[in-house]
Amino acid sequence: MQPLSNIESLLYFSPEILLVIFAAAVIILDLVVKDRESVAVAYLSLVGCLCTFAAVLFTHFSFGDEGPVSLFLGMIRLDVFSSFFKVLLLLATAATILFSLRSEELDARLKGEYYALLLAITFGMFLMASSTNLLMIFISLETVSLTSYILAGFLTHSPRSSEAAFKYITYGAVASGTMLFGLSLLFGMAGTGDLAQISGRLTELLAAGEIAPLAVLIAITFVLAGVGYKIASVPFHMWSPDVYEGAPIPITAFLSVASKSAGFALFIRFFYAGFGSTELMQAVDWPFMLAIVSALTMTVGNLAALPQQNVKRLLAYSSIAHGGYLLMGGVLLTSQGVGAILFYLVVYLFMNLGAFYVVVLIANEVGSEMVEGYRGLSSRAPLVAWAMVIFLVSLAGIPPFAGFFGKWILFTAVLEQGYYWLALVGLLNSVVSLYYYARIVKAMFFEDAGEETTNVSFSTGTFALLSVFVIPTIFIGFINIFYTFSNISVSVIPMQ
Amino acid sequence: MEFALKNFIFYGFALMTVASALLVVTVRNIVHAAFSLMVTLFGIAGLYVFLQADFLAATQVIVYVGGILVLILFGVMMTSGRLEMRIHIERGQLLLGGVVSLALLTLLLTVIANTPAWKNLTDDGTEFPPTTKRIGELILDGPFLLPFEVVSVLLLVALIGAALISRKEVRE
Amino acid sequence: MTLQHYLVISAILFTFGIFAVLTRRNAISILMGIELILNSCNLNFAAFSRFMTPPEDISGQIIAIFGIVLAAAEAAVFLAIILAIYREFGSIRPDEVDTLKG
Amino acid sequence: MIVPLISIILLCPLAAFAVFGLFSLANRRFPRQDYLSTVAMLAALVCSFLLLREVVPTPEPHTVNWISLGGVTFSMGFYLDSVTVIMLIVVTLVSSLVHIFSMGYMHGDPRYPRFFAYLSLFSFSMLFLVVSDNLLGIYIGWELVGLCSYLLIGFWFEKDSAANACKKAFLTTRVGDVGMFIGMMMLFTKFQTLSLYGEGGIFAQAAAQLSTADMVWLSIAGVLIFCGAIGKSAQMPLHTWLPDAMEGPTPVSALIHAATMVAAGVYLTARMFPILTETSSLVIAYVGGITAIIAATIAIVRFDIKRVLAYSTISQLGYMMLAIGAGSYVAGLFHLTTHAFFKALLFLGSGSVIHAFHAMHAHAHDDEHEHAHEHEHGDHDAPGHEHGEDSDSGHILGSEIPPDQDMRNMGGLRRKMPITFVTMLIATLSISGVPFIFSGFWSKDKILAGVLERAMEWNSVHHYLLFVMTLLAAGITAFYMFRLIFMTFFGEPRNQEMHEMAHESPLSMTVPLIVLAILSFPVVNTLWFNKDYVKPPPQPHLHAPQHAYLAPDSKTGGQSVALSLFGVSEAVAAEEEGGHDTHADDGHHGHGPAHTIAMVLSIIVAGSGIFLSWLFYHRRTLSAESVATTFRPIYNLFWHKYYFDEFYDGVLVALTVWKSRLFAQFDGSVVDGIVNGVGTVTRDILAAFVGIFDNRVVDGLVNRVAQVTWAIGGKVRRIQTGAIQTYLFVVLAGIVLLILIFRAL
Amino acid sequence: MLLSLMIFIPLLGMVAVLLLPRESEELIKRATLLFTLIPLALAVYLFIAYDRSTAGTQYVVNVPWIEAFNIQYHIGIDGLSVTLLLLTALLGPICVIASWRNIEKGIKAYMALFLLLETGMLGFFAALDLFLFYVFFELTLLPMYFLIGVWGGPRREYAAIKFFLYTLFGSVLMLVAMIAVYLNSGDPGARTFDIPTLIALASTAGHALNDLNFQIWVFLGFFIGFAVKVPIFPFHTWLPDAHVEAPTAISVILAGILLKMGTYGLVRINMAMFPQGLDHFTNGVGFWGNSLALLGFINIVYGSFCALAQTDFKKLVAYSSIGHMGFVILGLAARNDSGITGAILQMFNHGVISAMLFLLVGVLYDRAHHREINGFGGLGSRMPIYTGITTLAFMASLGLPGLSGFVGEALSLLGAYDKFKMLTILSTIGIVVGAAYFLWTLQRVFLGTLNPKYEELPEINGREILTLVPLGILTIVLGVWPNFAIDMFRESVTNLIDVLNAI
Repeated sequence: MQPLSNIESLLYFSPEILLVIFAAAVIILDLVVKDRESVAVAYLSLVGCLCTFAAVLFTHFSFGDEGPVSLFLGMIRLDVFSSFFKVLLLLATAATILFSLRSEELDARLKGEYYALLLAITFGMFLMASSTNLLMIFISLETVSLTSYILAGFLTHSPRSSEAAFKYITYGAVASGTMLFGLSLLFGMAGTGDLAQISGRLTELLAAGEIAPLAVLIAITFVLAGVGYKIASVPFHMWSPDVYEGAPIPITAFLSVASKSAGFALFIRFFYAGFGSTELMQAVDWPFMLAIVSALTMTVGNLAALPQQNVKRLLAYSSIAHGGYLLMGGVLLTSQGVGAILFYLVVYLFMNLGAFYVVVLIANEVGSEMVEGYRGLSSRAPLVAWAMVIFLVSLAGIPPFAGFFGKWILFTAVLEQGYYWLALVGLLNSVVSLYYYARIVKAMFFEDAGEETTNVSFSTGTFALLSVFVIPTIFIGFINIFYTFSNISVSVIPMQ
Repeated sequence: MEFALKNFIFYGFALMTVASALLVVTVRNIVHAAFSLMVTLFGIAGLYVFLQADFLAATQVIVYVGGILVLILFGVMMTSGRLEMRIHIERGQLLLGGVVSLALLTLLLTVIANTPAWKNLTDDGTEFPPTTKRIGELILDGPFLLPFEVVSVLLLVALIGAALISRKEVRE
Repeated sequence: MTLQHYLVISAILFTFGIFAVLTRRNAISILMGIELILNSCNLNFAAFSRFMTPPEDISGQIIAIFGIVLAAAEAAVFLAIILAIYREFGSIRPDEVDTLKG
Repeated sequence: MIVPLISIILLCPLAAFAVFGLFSLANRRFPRQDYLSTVAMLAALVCSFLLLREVVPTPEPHTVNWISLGGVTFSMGFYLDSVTVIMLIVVTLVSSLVHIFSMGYMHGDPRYPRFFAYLSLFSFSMLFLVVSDNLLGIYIGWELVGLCSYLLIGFWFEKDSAANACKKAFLTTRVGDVGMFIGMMMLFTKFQTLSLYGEGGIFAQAAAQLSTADMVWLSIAGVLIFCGAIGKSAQMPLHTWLPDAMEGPTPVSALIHAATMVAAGVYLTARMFPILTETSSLVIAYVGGITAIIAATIAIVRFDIKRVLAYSTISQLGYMMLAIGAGSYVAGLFHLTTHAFFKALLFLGSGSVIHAFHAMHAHAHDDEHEHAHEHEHGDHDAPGHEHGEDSDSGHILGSEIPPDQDMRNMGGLRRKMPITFVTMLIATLSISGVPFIFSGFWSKDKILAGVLERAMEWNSVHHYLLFVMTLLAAGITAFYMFRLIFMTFFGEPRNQEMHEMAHESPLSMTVPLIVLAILSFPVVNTLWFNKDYVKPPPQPHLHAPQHAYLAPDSKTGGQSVALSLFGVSEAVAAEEEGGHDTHADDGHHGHGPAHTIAMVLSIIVAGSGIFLSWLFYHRRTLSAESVATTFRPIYNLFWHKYYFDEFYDGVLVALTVWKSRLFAQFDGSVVDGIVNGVGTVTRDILAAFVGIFDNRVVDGLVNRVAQVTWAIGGKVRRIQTGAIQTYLFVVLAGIVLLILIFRAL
Repeated sequence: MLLSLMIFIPLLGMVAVLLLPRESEELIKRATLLFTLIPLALAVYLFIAYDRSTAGTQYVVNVPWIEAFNIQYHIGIDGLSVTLLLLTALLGPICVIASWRNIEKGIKAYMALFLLLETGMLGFFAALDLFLFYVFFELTLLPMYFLIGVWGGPRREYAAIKFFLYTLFGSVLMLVAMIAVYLNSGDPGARTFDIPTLIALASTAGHALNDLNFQIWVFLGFFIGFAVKVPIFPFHTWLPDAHVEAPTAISVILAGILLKMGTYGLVRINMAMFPQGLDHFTNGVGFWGNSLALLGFINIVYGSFCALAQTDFKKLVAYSSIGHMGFVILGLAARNDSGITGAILQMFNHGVISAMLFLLVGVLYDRAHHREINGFGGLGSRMPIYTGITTLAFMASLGLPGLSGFVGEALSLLGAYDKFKMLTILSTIGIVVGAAYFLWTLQRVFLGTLNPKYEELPEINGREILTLVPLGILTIVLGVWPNFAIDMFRESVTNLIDVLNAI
């Protein structure tokens, strides 16, 4: 199938275009609206998300039957995989916008830029999910990264936020520099930037003895540094606790969900399309490398989460651990594995965003991000406390909540490929994880608030938004939608 | 003879690049490091010329030397004052960093040495047409249109972001 | 002037960059290291473009150009953040910016 | 008629228990409950007599499926042979009399209704045990009587001594029961049934299937089953609970700890008669014999009237065991019956004495136990709360025998309490084996004769030895029983104050005494003199020792199976069976030489026992004290129940000095020390160890894992130094490591 | 349909309770009682209507649920499940009544969680789909965690999280095993979680599930999952803590039902599905061949001795549970008629008896506010009815014939002796020690002189008696007439033994 030309592609690029347009519109609106308390920009960005969502659906269904297409002469690809991630990312963005509306951390005067940046980062993530060219991959990654640095350091009056941004950018720059070096090696070996051709070229060259497996190994590892830093896998995870703790809570939520999802989109596409051939894997057993990385990631994430006192930081480590679980699906090279990742990402979106939303609410009302701040919440705000319980328990992977079904599918896929040790490590980790989730539950339910016993009341809108996360977290597992995810994943697994 | 001279100049540039880069990472004075970096960047630009990437070389000089380096010097001025020009280095860190860097270098050199595909590719001195026009075509009517447009968004974001973050106290 | 020459230079630059990033206790020096890394990448792309692809294919060079642009953008943001750090912490020594840890 | 009658027998006490038990639980009085309970018992008694006519020579069990599994069925049912009927009569009779006695004795006790409920439950359980046709049923009844014993010993549970005694009784017997249960498991595994009788019953199967190779197995099974009897019948080495059980009300001692429950062990052993082998028989006989002697010698030096009787009971039970073990089935059971009556009588009589003394004592020491004021009318047996667990160790720990039970406070009561005196005297004559007109003579004589006969037949040293033991025990029995009588009823009152207060008991108490006294004459035991009424079952697995077969009329209870195993033709076996009626214990009719010798010896021994006792305690020609001084070591041996108490006290105290107070509770006797010692060591050390082990090691291990996990979490956390260059180092080192590792792979 | 109704009525009740205002506590309690009485009525109906003559499952509902994994909502009952369903449904209202006055705060949440718990338990015993089974298994965790953690004693947090972590640890291993079974059940697309189908496949020669090695590993996975729940040494240490800290009613559920979930799982999954795996661990040859029985033995003796060492009344009862569950394991290891029947009976009986014991401990605790055995004394004269009922429960628990505890224990031992002679004989130590600690407790608490502190201790009240009487009656009925229960599952056991013998 021929890639579409630049002009032909434009129509199918409408979601991204819309995002950019709305980002610009937000900035302009912000300049126009003088009222600092106005929430117009937020709603405009929400409308932007909605329009983009419509556009995503439109582009998806206009090509739904004919299969995936390459756009812009092979730079990006429009397929069900990218559409899936676009929807997911839009959900995360919309949720973040709603969180930000409620958050009291953010400077009201900067919200124009804030929402514009949110839309811009979504734009970058869209590209991450659909890039098929080394250059596009790098540019989209950089777009997302740069925007993230800025968002993480958005609280200009907060040293923690600045520190987060500083660490983030230092870390990110080195990681992406390393990745770029790896990409250059790949480019040098394959002589092309097109992901689809790299696999074939490398295979040929390896077979001909023209390149050493070590070269491929180094290239893969260097690339992994960039991708791994996006999904916060060990040993590229170390920025994330600090950044998550320092960044504004909505941004933390956004990074932990959207950034990770986009990272996984990139990861899957890159590794499956670029290094998915059997010969390549014989030369460099990267699935095994990833399996080890995955095991390390979840273990380190969970263990480090154990002693945390700051809920945001705790959730950061938890998010690292979840990255480890997700990576398991990545090592399998099966549509089940990828399908499991996709499904888990959906589940993770709801439960993790939900948990962060509660963190936002508590930070607003109680003014604390620490576990102690959650004491006695069960009597002060029972509904919120119970919602938090549901999110946390789901994160721990206990039935009947969605998190369990996510893990279930993931582990089934892992076991199907005979990775018993990996599954066992993962499951034992989920036992460990229960402990620190339970610490929050303990604080909320088993401990008294001390002198502060006043009830915390929340608006109806808060509960409505909360239920948007609670309901899927409870019921998503019971819906019969697994096939869909396996089918989606097939479109990115060319070799099988 | 011409060939030899070319070689000589090449090695000169190469040496200049590497040596100045070494200074960049070793000198204790930040301003000196910045100037060494300038030399490195120039050296690389020279190497680009040898690679017959004329547009690239020009961009390197304009953007890096003209933009980034100035930016860095501004940064130095704004943060270090006159007293804090010295860069702190700690011995243990130096050792660990050195080991890791050395290991990486060894790995990379091993790869470079052991990749047949990259061996024996000598610059035979063939002249290629200037690249500027082709680059323009490829960027505006070729596969690089999209990256170009995306980069524009990225630059906009960087612009906004840099302004946002570096502005002084938002709350007076 | 073989490909390997360029690759070796680039490898050395990359390593120097890494070394700088790891050892220099100064945010701006770290930025310099990062610039070295990015330059080494660009040099790689340019060299590969010259030797590994057909003469008419100059995509490697174009990637290098984009690399320069990205490096510029990154440097700008980096410096902005360094300024913010300087403002908040009064120092740009990375080891002094460590309130978030554990 | 069998099933309905037995059902009535069982249901009467059960219904009484069910109805009155619920009432008494709430301390509500059901009107005329005592009478109704007694009437229920009497009804059962009548039915038992009616059953006499229903006995057939070869009875079949009447069963229902109790537990039916896919492959196995546990049935429950009745088996009625002559022994069953006799046991039924004994139990219902004694129980009825004890009911009546209790109406007087327990009158005024705050838990009076409950007492009767317990008695009913006990009667039901005992009857159930007796009529069961299978081991499971017996075991059920067995444990239930144990429960009742527990409840009744601890009836006055406010007393610590009673509380201890009941626990001890239950636990000690349970040790034996476990042995019995293991035996049952062995039998069940072999035969897939626990029914004893009928086609597929254990006896039939054992007779048909077992070969000589199985004899060891069968012996072990037999001994294990006998373990149950050891516990319940208070045989060595598990006998120590019975003296303590005297903490219960005296009617209970009479019913449970003299007449019925403790005899259940003998009954069980008799029931298992068909599967006893030579070895297990000998074990049983020796256990019985040693028990008989040891208990008798201990009884000589007791001063607590109830304890004397308790040791006497142990001794007599040993006697019965010995009889069964020596093959004298009929004699053993005969003695069981006679003993039931005269020992119940003795206990009730002692109860009567205590009752007489107690009213005074309660008066005199009212202030001492006013905290037990609710018992001031009912607490006959144990007026003092201050006394220790075991009165017999009083010698060491100071006088702790309740004064109203201390024979040293008695004397000359025969004039004050003529009925009690006469009836008790009859019983004593009976138990001492005074010839011809007392039932005890006949049953004891039958045992002696049986043992001697077997000894002669088999030419067996074991049995000669056993015979000597029997004889010795008989003599000592006569001695200490008359010592009791002399000390209590003759001579001058030793405690004038108490003597003044003593009085004859009310009618409700004396009538049972009189009835039981009548029953101590052999006329009422006619059934036992009917040779054909009770027949010993065959013992196919019991063989005389090899050499015995050389003798011309050498045969044992040997039936065809046993003989055929040795190659003797069935015809010969059948002939011999017909010719000799197989048994040694048909003493009453067969006046063989053994019988004559035994009778003469027993009379001599009993006579000398009584004579010595007369010399010591009535005439006082001989001074017990001086003899005791002369034979101080032996006296001490008896007094300290063979010295093991000091030994164990010493050892155990040394072992657990920190628990010394606990050892004050220790009972004094030989094995008591062992049992308690083991019990305490187990409880305190092992259990504590296990408890600590559980806390520290098992739980600790888990907690350790948690700690380590946590610690690693802390370590991982420490890598997160907050300095960005550390992070970068980790990244790059990680990259290098990953590459190196995978390059190596 | 009936079965589904029974399972989900408590869930409905939970929703209803949640909708009630927090202040109307009486209403909440009554509603909860109602929503637990309905399942009881249904369970009784099922118990009566159940066709005892067949081993097949009855009242089956089988509808597809998650088709991608061939997961079905498949429920049904056989004799074993209906017995335990009855137990669960019976303890439900009893616990509600027992909680009537004792729960002071958050009655609404308490009752809602309790109802959720009941749904989980009922569903677990009825599930015939492995996935459903697991979901219900885990569904009980969360409510239990809160019920212990919020309404428990002073160390409730520790106990709750310990319980949670232990069980989760076990269940993740179970999850691995379960997925392994699923993956080996057929080609992609033809895989199934259906328990009956899997049982059939596992006994089909040549099938992947029939492989000995596979069965051993999967057996182990499931076993550890259930062993934590049972609990089997050395996974038992959560139990004493959980029991001591949990409120009375929750202890009752914990001991009465949750422990049974473990043994039920062993029967339903480990034994029926992996007969070869079972054979490996119970064939009596070598260490592994004796291992299951060994665990049973250790549980019995160890639990009993630990109980002996306790001075906390509730802890004592908790350890006694460990000992008694050992008989179940021993009986199951024997895998013959009497062994399995004994084990199942013991499950039911222990459910009844331990429920009584915990209720009784609760009664005392409510009055004296401590549970130190040595701190009482002579209560027998002060509280005769209470003492009577306690004696009944103790006697039943220590295996007095005529009461239900005996039958199960005796049958288990009889069955086990057939295979494991020495271990069974050693296990009988547990009988003696069991008697020892109960009697000793009885003595220390009820006998002897009345502790003057407790002269005014009120007698057990009507509400408490109401909770105990049904259990007491069951104890007696089952002790006198065990066929009453055995009739229910005789065919199922026979069927199971046929499967076990078929290998």
